[in-house]
Amino acid sequence: MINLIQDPPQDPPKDATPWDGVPAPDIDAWGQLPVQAGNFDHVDGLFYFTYAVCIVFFVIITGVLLYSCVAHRRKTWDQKPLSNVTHNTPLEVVWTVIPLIIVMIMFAWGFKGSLDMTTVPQAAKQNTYKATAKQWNWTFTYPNGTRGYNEVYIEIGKPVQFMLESTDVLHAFYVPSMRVKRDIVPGRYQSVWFEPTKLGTYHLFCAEYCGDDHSRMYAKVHVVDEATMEKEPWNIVPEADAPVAERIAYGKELAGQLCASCHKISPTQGMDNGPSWVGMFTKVDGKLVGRQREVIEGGETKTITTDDAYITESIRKPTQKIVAEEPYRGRNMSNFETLDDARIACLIDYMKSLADN
Amino acid sequence: MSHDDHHAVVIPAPGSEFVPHTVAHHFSTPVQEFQAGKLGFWLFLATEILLFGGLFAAYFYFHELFPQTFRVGGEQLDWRLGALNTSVLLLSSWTMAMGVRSAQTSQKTKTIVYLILTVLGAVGFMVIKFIEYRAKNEHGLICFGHLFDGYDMASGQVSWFKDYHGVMANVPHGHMFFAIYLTMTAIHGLHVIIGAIAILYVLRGTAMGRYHAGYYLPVDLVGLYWHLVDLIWIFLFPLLYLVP
Amino acid sequence: MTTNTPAIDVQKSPAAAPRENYLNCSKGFKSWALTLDHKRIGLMYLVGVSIAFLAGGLFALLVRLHLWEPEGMLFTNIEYNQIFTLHGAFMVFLFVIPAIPGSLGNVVMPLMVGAKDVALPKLNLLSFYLWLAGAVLAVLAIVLGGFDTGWTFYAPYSLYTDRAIVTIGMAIFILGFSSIFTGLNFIVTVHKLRAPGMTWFRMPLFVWAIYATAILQVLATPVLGITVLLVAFERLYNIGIFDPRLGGDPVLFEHFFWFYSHPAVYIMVLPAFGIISELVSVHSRKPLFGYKLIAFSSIAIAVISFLVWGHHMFTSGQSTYAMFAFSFLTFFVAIPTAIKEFSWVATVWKGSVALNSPMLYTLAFLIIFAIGGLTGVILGALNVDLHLHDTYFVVAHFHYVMMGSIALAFFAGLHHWWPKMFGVMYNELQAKIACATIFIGFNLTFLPQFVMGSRGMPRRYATYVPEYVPYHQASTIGAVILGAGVALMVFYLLASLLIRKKAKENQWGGVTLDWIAPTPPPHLNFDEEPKVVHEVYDYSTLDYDSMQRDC
Amino acid sequence: MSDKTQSDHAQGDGHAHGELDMGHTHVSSSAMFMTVLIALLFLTFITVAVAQFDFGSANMLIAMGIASVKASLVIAFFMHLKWDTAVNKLMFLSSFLFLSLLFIFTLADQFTRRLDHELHTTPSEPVDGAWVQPAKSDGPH
Repeated sequence: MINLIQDPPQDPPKDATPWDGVPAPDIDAWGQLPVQAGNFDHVDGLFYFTYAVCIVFFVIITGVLLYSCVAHRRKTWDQKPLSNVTHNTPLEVVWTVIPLIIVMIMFAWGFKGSLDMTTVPQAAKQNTYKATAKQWNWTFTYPNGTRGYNEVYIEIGKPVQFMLESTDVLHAFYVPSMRVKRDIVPGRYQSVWFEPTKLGTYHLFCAEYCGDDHSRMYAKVHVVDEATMEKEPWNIVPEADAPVAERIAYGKELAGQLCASCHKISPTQGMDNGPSWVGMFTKVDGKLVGRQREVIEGGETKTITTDDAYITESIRKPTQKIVAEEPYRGRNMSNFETLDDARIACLIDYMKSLADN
Repeated sequence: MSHDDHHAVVIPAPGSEFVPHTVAHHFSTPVQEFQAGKLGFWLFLATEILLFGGLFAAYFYFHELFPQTFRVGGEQLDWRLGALNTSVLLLSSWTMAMGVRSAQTSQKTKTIVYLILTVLGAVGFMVIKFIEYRAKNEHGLICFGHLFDGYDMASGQVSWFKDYHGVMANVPHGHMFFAIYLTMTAIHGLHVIIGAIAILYVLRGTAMGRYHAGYYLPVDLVGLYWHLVDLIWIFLFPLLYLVP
Repeated sequence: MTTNTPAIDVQKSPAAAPRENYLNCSKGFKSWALTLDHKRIGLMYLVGVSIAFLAGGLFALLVRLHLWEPEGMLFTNIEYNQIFTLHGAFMVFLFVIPAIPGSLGNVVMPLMVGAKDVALPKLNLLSFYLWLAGAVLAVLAIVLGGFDTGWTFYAPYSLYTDRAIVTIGMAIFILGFSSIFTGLNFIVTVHKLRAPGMTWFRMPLFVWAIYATAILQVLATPVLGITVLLVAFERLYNIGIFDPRLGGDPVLFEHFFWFYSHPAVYIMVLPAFGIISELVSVHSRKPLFGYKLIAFSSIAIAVISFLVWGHHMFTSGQSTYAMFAFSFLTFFVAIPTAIKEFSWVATVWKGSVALNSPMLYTLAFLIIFAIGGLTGVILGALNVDLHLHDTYFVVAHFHYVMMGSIALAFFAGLHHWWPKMFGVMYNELQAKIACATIFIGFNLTFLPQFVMGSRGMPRRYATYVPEYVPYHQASTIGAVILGAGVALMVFYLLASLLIRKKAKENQWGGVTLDWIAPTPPPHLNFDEEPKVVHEVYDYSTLDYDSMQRDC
Repeated sequence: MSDKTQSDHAQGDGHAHGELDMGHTHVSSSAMFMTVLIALLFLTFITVAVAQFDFGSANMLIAMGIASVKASLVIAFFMHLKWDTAVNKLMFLSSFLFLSLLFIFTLADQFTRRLDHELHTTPSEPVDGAWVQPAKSDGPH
C-alpha cells in the first residue's frame, strides 16, 4: 500500500506522489520497451521488426539523398544537371510493390496479435476483476467481491481479465509492462486481459486525458505469488477495536489515495476543488465540535452540523446535501457508494484527528 | 479594383427596364464568370450536404440503438402537418424554378411574381413548423421555456423533456428522439429563413432590372440554394414523421 | 514553360525606374484591408498565421519548461492542461491548417496557373476575415476561462468541464468555414482560370497539391463544423447524442471528429508535399521524377485519407471489424506517401543541386519526414498501437509530421518565394545557420520522446514518473534550441525587409509561371496573359539572364 | 442544347460563343417543371400512403428509396444538374459519395459491435452509478 504514514505532514502535497516506492521497470536489451512482464510477446516482436524495416529504409533514403547532395552539388551558378531522366517505370514499380508487400505483412501480424489481445480466454474469464475509473482514482473489485483502491494485486501465471467501467468521463487502462491499453468508455463495459509472467510492482497509468489530475490518476499493479494473494493484503482495514493511531494512519493513507485529488485533507496536502477538511472539527475545551454548514437539500438551503452521519452520507450520496458555500456550490463530487463502513470510520477518525493541530 | 477596367466585358441590357452587367476584372469572358460562380456554388452545396450528413448519421446511429424510442417518438409527431409542409416546400421549389426560368428569359414581372410566391412558401413553412413546435411544447416533449436548464441530476433527465402524458415513459432515453428532431428541424428551419432572405435580396435586384438573359447568375444560385433546402426536407420528412 | 512576357522583360534596362507592383500600386490602410488582390490577402494571412505560430510556439516552450521536473516546474496541473490545449488548438486550427494554402497558396497558386487573381476574390477576402474572427474568438475563449480538453475536445469531458468550450467551439466552426471557402476558391480557380495552354499535366505539382487539399477542405470540414455545433448544443440543451448519461455514445463523437481530423492531417501535409516537389525540382534544376505518379498520389492520398480515421481509435472500443478495415486501409496510405519521398530523392539524384537556404530547409524536410512517415507505419500495426497509443511515441510521431515536416516545408517555401513576394533577399548565411539550428533543436526535442513513449510515458501528463526525467530534460533543451533557431529566422526575414537588398528577377532559376511573372508581380500578375507552350519543369527553357538581373 | 439557349446568350456574349455549348445555361419548358412538380407531390402522397402499413425493417428502405427518387428529380430538373457541366455534376455528386463513407464506417462500427460482443462475449449493459454534474456555465472557473 502507499506509505503516506512515513511522510511528515508538513511536506508540500506534491512530494507525496502516487508512485512512491514503485521501482523503474527494467528496459529490454534493445532499449526501447520495458521488459515484458506479460504474455503478449508478439507486440515486442512486431515492434522491433517494423523498427528494423524503418531503419533500413531511413538509411537508404538519407544515404542516397546526402550522397547526391555532395556528389551532384552545383559548382557554377549556371551548371546543368547530369541527367534529365523524368521517370523509370521498373524502378517505380519496384518501390511501389515492395513497400506494399512489407506493410501487408505488418498488417496481418498486427491484426492477428490484436485479436489475441481482445479475445478473452476462459481462464481469464474465471479470474475477472472489475476496475472502476473515476476522476481521478481507481477502484478494484476482486473476484471475491473485496475492494482495494489505487492498487491491485494479481497472481503470477494466472490469466486475469479486467472489466473496465467509468462513472464520469473517458479514461484508459494502461499497463506498459503488460502492453495492454484500453479506453474506458462511460456507459458501457470494456475489458482487457493478460497473463502476468513476472513478479514485481508495475505502473498502471490513465492514458486518456480525463481532466485536472489526469497525470496523477495512477495505480500500482502488484504481481505476487499465490501465498501473498491468500493474505488479501489489499483488504486489511483496522477494525473498530484497533488502536486509534493505526486507524488514523490508515484513514490518512486512504484520504491521500481517494480524496486528496479534490479536498484539502490537511493544511499542506490536497487540491481545493471541494470543501477543505481542515476545521471540519474543532476542539472546544476538549470536546469535538463539528462545523456548521450551509447545504442545499432538494432545492432548499438549510444549516447542519457536521457529524459522522452527514460525512457518511456525503461520501456515499454526495448529491444529497450539496455545500452552498462558494466556490464549491454546484460542484458535484463523484460518489463512493461502495466504500465500506470500516474504511469510512477510519476516514472520519482521521478527519477528527485534524482538530488536534 | 480601380485601374483594371481596361479588361472589363460589358453585357448590354436586353431592354430599357434592365441595366447592363460588367464582368469582373479577372474574368476574360462572361461564360467564365458564370461557370466559376456556378462551380463555386455547387461546391458550397456539397459542404451543406455533408454538414447535414453528420446529423443524418447521428439519426441512423441512434435509430439502430433505440428503435423503440424512435418508433414511439415518431408517433408523437403529426404526419399530416409534415406532409402539408412537404407539399408547401415542393410548391415553393417549383415557383423558384419558374422564377429562375423567367429571369433566364428576361421576363421581369413574372420573375418578381414567382419570387414573391416562393417567399410566401417559406413563410407558410415556418408558420406550420411553429404550430408543430407549440404542440410539442404543450405536451412537454420539448419545453422551450426550460430548453437551457441543463441536466437534472435527481430525475436523471434533461429539464426540457417533461413528457406530461408519459407517452415515452417505457422506452429508453425518450428525450433522444425529440432532441434529434429539434436539432435537425431547427437547423433546417434556419436554412429556410436564410433562403428567404436571399430570395428577398435577388427580388430587389430583379426589381432594379439587374438580372436578364445575359446575366441571371445570382437568381440561379439562390434558386439552387432553395432547392437544396427542399432536398434536405425531402429526407427529413419520412425519417422523422413516417419511418419510426 | 516560357511565355512571350519575359522576352519583353529582357529588353528592359536594369536602370529603369522601379516597376509598379502589387505592393506599391496603391497605398493606405484601406487599400490593404479591403484589397481583393490574392497576393495582398496572402500576405495578410502570412502575418496572421506567423503570429499564431509564434504564440503556439510560446505555449510549447512553456509546456517543455514545465516538464523539466517530474513534479512540474511552472504550473499547477489545471494550468498545465490549459497551456497544452492552447498549444494544440492554436497550432492546429490557427497555424498548420490555414498556413500554407492561406499564405503561400494564395500568393503563388494563381501565379502558377497564369491567372489574374483567384476566381472569387471577395470570398477570398471573406475567408481571411473569417480566420481573423476565429482567432479573436479563440483569444476570447482564453479570457472566458480557457479550455482544458486537449485540441481533440473529446466528449464527454468537453461536455462536463466548466470552461469556455462553446466559445472555442464557435471559433473552430468559423475557422472551418474560412478553410472551406479557401478550398472552394482554389478548386474553382484551378478549373476555370488556367492560362491558355496550361493543361492539367502542365500544372506545377504545388498546384496539384493545393487542388487535392482543397477537395479535402471542402468535403471534410463541414463534418467538423456539425461536430463542434453538436458539442455546443450538448452543453446548451443536452441533446444527449455524445453524453453517456443520456444514452449517447462518446465513441460517435470520436468518429465524427476524426472523419474530419484525419483528412485534416492531409489538409496540412499535402501543401507541404507540393512545396517540396517545387523546391526539389527548381534547386536541382531537374524535371521532377515521376511527375504524374506524384500528381496522382496526391489525389490518392486525398481519397484514402477519408477511409482511415479509425486508426485514431484503436483503443476506443470500436468493433474489431471496424479496426480490421481501418488498420488495413491505413497501411495503404503509406504507399503513395512513400512514392512521393522516393521520387523526391530520385529528383535530387544527378541533378545540379544548389545548397542554398531553401534547399537546406527542403533537405531537412526530406530527412525529418522520412522519420515521421516511417514511425507512422509502426503505429499502424494494430497490436503495437495498443501499446503505443496516447503515449509520447504518438506525440513525437505527429510532431515529426506536423512541426518537423509541415512547418519546415512552410519555412522552405517562405525562403523560396520571399524574393518573389517582396523583391528582396535575406541574409543567406544567417538563413543556413538558422536552418541547422532548427534541424538540430527539433531532433533533440522529439527523438527522446520516441524512447519515452515506447517505454510507456502517456501524453498530456502535467507530472510524470521520475524514470523519464533524462528524456524530458533532453527534450526541453532541444525545444529551447529550436526556439532560438526560429527566433533567428524571424529576425533575418524581417531585417531583409528593412535592408532591402534587391533580389534577382528569377532568384533560383525557376521555369514555372510564378517565376516568369515580373518580380514582385504587378497587380494583375502578368504584363500580358501568358500562353503556355512548354511542358512543366522544362529547364532547357530557363532564361539564365533573368537569374542575373536585379528585379 | 437547344438553339434557344444559344440565342439567349448570343446577345450578351459574342467572342466566347464557342464556350456556350458547355451547357452552363438551359431554359426548360414550363410544362416540364409542372410535370416534375406533379410527380413530386404524387410521390409524397405515395410515401405517406405506404407508411400506413408496417413492412418491418423494410419501412426505412422503402421510404428512403422514394425520398431518393424525389431528391434526384429535384436535383436533375429543378436544379438543372441534368444539363450542367460534367465537373459540376462530379463535384456535387461526390459529396454523396463521401457522405456514404461517413455513414458506412460510422454505422458499420455501431452495427458490428453486437457481433463483437459475441466474439469476445463482453457484456454491453450500461454502467450504473453516479455521474459528475456537467458544468452548464460557459464562464470562468
